[in-house]
Amino acid sequence: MLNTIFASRPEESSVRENRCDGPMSDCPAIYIRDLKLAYGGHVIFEGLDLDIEAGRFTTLLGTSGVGKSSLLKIVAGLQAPTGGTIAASDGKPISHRIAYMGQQDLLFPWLSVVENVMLGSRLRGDRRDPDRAMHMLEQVGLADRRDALPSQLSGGMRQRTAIARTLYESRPIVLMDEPFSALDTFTRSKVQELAAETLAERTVLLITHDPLEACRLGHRLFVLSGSPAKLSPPISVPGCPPRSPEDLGLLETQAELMGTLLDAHTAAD
Amino acid sequence: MLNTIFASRPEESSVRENRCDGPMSDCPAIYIRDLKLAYGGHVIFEGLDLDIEAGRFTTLLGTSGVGKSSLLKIVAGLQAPTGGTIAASDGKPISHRIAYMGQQDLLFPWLSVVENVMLGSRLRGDRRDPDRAMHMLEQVGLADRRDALPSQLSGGMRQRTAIARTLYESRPIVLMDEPFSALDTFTRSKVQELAAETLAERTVLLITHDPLEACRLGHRLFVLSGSPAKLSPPISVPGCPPRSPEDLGLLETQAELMGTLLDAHTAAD
Amino acid sequence: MRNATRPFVTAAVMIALWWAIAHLSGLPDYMLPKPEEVAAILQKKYAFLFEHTLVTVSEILLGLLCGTALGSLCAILMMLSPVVQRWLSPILVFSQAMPVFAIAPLLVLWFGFGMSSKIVMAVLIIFFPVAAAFYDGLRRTEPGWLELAQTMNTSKLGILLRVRLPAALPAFGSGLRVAAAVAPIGAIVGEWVGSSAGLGYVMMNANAQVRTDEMFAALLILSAVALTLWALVNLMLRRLLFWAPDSH
Amino acid sequence: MRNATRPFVTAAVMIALWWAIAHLSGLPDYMLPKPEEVAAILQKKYAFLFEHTLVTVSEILLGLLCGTALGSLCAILMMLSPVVQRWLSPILVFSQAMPVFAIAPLLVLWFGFGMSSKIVMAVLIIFFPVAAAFYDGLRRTEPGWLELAQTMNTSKLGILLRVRLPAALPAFGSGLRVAAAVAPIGAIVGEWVGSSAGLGYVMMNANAQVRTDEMFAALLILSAVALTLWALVNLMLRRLLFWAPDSH
Amino acid sequence: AMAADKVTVLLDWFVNPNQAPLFVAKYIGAYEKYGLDVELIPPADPNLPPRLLAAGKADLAISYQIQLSILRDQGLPLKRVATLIDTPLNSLTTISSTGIESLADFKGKKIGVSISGVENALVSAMIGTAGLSLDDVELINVNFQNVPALMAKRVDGAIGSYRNFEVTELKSRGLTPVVFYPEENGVPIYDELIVLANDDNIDNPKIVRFVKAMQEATIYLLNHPDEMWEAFIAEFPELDNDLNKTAWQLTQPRYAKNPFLLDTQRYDEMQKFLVEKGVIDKPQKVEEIAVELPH
Ligand SMILES: Nc1ncnc2c1ncn2[C@@H]1O[C@H](COP(=O)(O)OP(=O)(O)OP(=O)(O)O)[C@@H](O)[C@H]1O
Ligand SMILES: Nc1ncnc2c1ncn2[C@@H]1O[C@H](COP(=O)(O)OP(=O)(O)OP(=O)(O)O)[C@@H](O)[C@H]1O
Ligand SMILES: [Mg+2]
Ligand SMILES: [Mg+2]
Repeated sequence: MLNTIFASRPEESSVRENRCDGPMSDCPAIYIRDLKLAYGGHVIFEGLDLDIEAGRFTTLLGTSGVGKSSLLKIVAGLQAPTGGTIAASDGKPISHRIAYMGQQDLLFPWLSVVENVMLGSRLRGDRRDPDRAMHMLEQVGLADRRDALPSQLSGGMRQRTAIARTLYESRPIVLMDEPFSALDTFTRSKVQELAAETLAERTVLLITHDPLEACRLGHRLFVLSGSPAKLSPPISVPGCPPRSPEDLGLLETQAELMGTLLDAHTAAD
Repeated sequence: MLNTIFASRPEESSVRENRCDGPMSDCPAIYIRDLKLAYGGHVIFEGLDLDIEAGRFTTLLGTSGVGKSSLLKIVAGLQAPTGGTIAASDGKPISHRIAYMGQQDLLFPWLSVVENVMLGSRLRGDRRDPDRAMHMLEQVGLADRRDALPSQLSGGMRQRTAIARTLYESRPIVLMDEPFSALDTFTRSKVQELAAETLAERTVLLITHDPLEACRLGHRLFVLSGSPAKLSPPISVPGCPPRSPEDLGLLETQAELMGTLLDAHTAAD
Repeated sequence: MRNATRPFVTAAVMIALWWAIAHLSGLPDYMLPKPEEVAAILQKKYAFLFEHTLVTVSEILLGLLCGTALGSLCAILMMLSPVVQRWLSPILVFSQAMPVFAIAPLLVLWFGFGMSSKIVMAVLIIFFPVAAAFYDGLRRTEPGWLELAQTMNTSKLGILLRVRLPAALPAFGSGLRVAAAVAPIGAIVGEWVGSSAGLGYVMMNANAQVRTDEMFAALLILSAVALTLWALVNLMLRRLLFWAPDSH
Repeated sequence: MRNATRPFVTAAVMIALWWAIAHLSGLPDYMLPKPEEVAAILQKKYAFLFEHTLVTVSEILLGLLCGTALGSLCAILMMLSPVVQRWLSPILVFSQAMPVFAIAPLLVLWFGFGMSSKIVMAVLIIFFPVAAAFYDGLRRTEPGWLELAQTMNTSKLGILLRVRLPAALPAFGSGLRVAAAVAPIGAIVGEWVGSSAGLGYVMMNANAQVRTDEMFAALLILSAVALTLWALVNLMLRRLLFWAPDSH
Repeated sequence: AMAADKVTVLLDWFVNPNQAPLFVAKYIGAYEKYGLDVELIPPADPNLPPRLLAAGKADLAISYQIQLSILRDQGLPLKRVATLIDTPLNSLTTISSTGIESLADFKGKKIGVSISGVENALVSAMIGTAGLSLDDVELINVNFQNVPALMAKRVDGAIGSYRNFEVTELKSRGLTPVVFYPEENGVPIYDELIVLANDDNIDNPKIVRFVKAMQEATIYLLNHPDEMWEAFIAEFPELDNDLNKTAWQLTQPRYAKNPFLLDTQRYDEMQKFLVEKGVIDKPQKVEEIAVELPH
């Protein structure tokens, strides 16, 4: 019943299970090995191994406070792990080719919406691309607020600006931390599709709390749970993102995911 | 399929449709009449009439940027409307008996978690109630982080602290703006139940983007949509919150709600 | 301070107050001259005072310009390198604790009797509030913005100029406000080191001969200059900081 | 500045630099005495200098205390009432534009040659940076916190004391740092225009008698006092502001 | 004509009638006549000029005889080359309302000083004639604020009060000054204002020309005091007041008629006095601290 409503984008599921287009030529996979993070004596996770496949969406779920954002920050090079290694499959450093969107929107209050979208160009001193920025803003439905200041936006509008900023970056590796949490169902679904299209063939690590979102967008899903946290075995979703919420494969995966989450949850209690 | 997983709290739906306990003796209804809000020349909403029933959960949904938060702030007395009136059914002022939780957690960075929960007492110079605060923290699963600073918390933990702070206030009128947006499915469901129990019999206005959440918690649901925004006719949910996600009435209402949302959405496009 | 004219209203009130004190307290003229006496001097020596005012105003403006530039530079250098910060900040404190007259001979020796030694002095007084406030502002940048900038491959300089710097503008504003208020002192102290022009010179001269009324006339002009300067800086900052929360 | 001892290391380096300049530049002793001569004086006149240091230190501390208190009070009053702010802030600027050096002779006449005139002087110099920075900090409180506090029925005073005040502590810290750095100059100027004790008095005398080595000895002690004061203030602020982001 | 030689002269203090001959020489063209282009620079801190002169930042500086001994004692390479005012102007002054009538009455009182060392020695010698020592009085640094400090009763007496200025000023304020003169109370007679030059520069012929111009100016001033007063206040309108006018007249007899002349014995005695008072370590020979230029 619920799912029939998302009838906007019916799509044949691809024949090759779980593989749609190949990765972009310069999109590396990321290998996480034996990662450990502890604050003081408190171990958040330990012995974590994870392969983030090249050119695919990897989705990470888990209870609040389990260490998802920390993991993302470590991959982004923003935080040093207590132990372990992170490497790209091509051996080159990771940190200079990522687009990162944190749990907060982090808009710059002194820049207008469109300038916030082009923040990367501004910060690097590159040539700005207003056309591209406006295209992104149109896609997230904020074209008419291009000159507004962040303080004049609603919560969801701020988040959409941050998404536009992340997509504008056009990087081979994209790391996103609950990017759609402040959006209503329909706006969310539209922006999810935008992200899936724009980021197809990129190496994406996406944190989300919404199982449906995870199943619509992810090629592989992981659940982080426990204390110290461990990763679940990967759950593969058939078909190419963005999947229609009607998609049968999606519904099955969602059920499997809910099971995994429930296990994680009851184990934690 | 999805719903079978939420099997935690099966409950008989109350016989009297849509009415569970009566309101607390001093919980007023709130009458909004002919409300108008404009920024510069841009009208956000106009001619808005809304009855927020005494002792019940009223849930407000709507597209991002439609004006939900603004409406909540106006009810809270934090923002002056361009026109129209807001009154409590008992004729007394509203603003000194509300608990308000904004879209941001607004924790005070120099206070520990438990002190943030007791913020109201601190600010008013009242006697603090650490037992009550700890009880709230236990309920949201943060008892062991009582002495942490906000900067040491994850996004969801911050939000749960803010929820605990709001519930600690124990006010007849409670206004909450997407209070559970940063929580994972299970934590969310638990905290929803906590809120439903703690705030039973209070006058609650809740903004959410999650239709399931709206249906689990709300007595009456409204959708704000359009530009200038208008309110949909109220959707009543049978049974007492928190409803089990299995509840048949809930499922029906959810379908009705999705329809309304879809109408609003397509009308806006 | 909605209204740029308000300071002048205050000045008028203060003059009235002064009038009352001077007339009612019975303080002798050499301790507190009466406003009307000072007004008479202002009128009589109009041209003379105006000439010296011009000198001082140009010293103030130059001092403020150089001091702000130097202060900002110090703050930025300290921000760019923790090593610089560790070595520079005690020197800055030291430079403040140093009483001017102790180093005056050296300054005159190095910079001569002309305008430059006055400006050096003004700069010495001005640059510290600017440097301190600006550095504190630069340091207290929201860590999330820095992280975001880092993921965007921003160079160290880029982070400084395009993230920390705009974020620190409110703090810089606080420093600049203080600097604008103390800039006149800088110029005056500079004139004190040795000069034959400027309001500071007029004041010292008048003081040496116990012509308190003339001293107050110069003082009054100086205050008017300071208030104007401050109002201008305030106006400029209000424009610049349109985005910063200001809840009054 | 991880380490509170670092300023003293810097001081040592600066002394080395001084030694080099004094020995290599060929500047005569009466312009720049050599460190070893100054050290000899420090040793010889130990008791004498110590006694005068005590006087100056107590003036500085009292001045800093009163100045900070007065500055904070001004900031809080201005925050409490826009009317007060409108009238007070030009007076504050005015009080700064009034060069302390120029009115110092009058201040001495008003407050006498004793301790009080020095403290008044120090207060005049100190309170403005504190007031300006603190007021700016109080004004720039995150609007969301204010709104939240308002919904919690916080009184105006409660908002000021329990929201704005802690939120403005970093800005207050900036002001206090400047104040700590300029406090010694206040006391010294006070001693200079009229006194019979204190390091400023020692310096004046030594200066008049061209005993540059003794003057530099006093200067050195003064700098040490200033650096110590600043390090203490810094340490205290670091404790107090444990929660504020500080990205260096 | 030849380009004039530039001469920089640091004054002892703000411009005042004590320095009149230096300005008069300008008004009557005496500097030009001797081929000089003279710049007169007033300092705000009277301690600064000798040091700058020693550092070669100027050609000449106006200073005080007693100060010279101290400067020389500290090793500054300076010598007296001319005299501007050849009698003491300094005095220990009080006002009648303090009830002090003799030096003995200063016992237990506050005395304001501005140049410690020198003035301490003067006070010590003067009250010494009444059997007092410095332990019997309290010395307070008044930083040249003698008149206000006396009027505001912050001190009971003040050394450093010039008889042509501060005493006049006190009178003009309706007070009765009580003046004790150093040279009448145990202090050897000395030159108040002298012209200093750097040792390295002492043979520079332009100094002789400068002193010649000074001498001509002094004589002209003696003959035309009113005309020169008008010229003076035309240049310094801010100094046009009764106090300066009276001081101008009172100072007339005090300028050294022949600025070249050096009274060797006077310098000798002052050296002895200062050694005795512990102001300087050992007496220097007069030729080390002063020269009489060929004229
Ligand atoms: N200061 C302002 N100036 C101009 N427009 C503003 C200002 N504040 C809010 N708005 C506009 O008001 C509209 C309503 O904002 P509001 O925050 O109420 O939306 P919302 O329904 O809560 O959205 P969301 O779900 O994204 O939080 C938005 O379009 C926003 O851009
Ligand atoms: N500076 C710190 N000091 C101590 N503990 C910290 C610090 N920062 C984070 N933590 C802890 O690390 C854990 C993981 O935090 P993280 O932000 O990664 O969680 P998360 O999985 O993203 O949660 P959420 O879904 O709520 O955002 C939390 O328990 C948090 O309290
Ligand atoms: Mg997180
Ligand atoms: Mg909102």
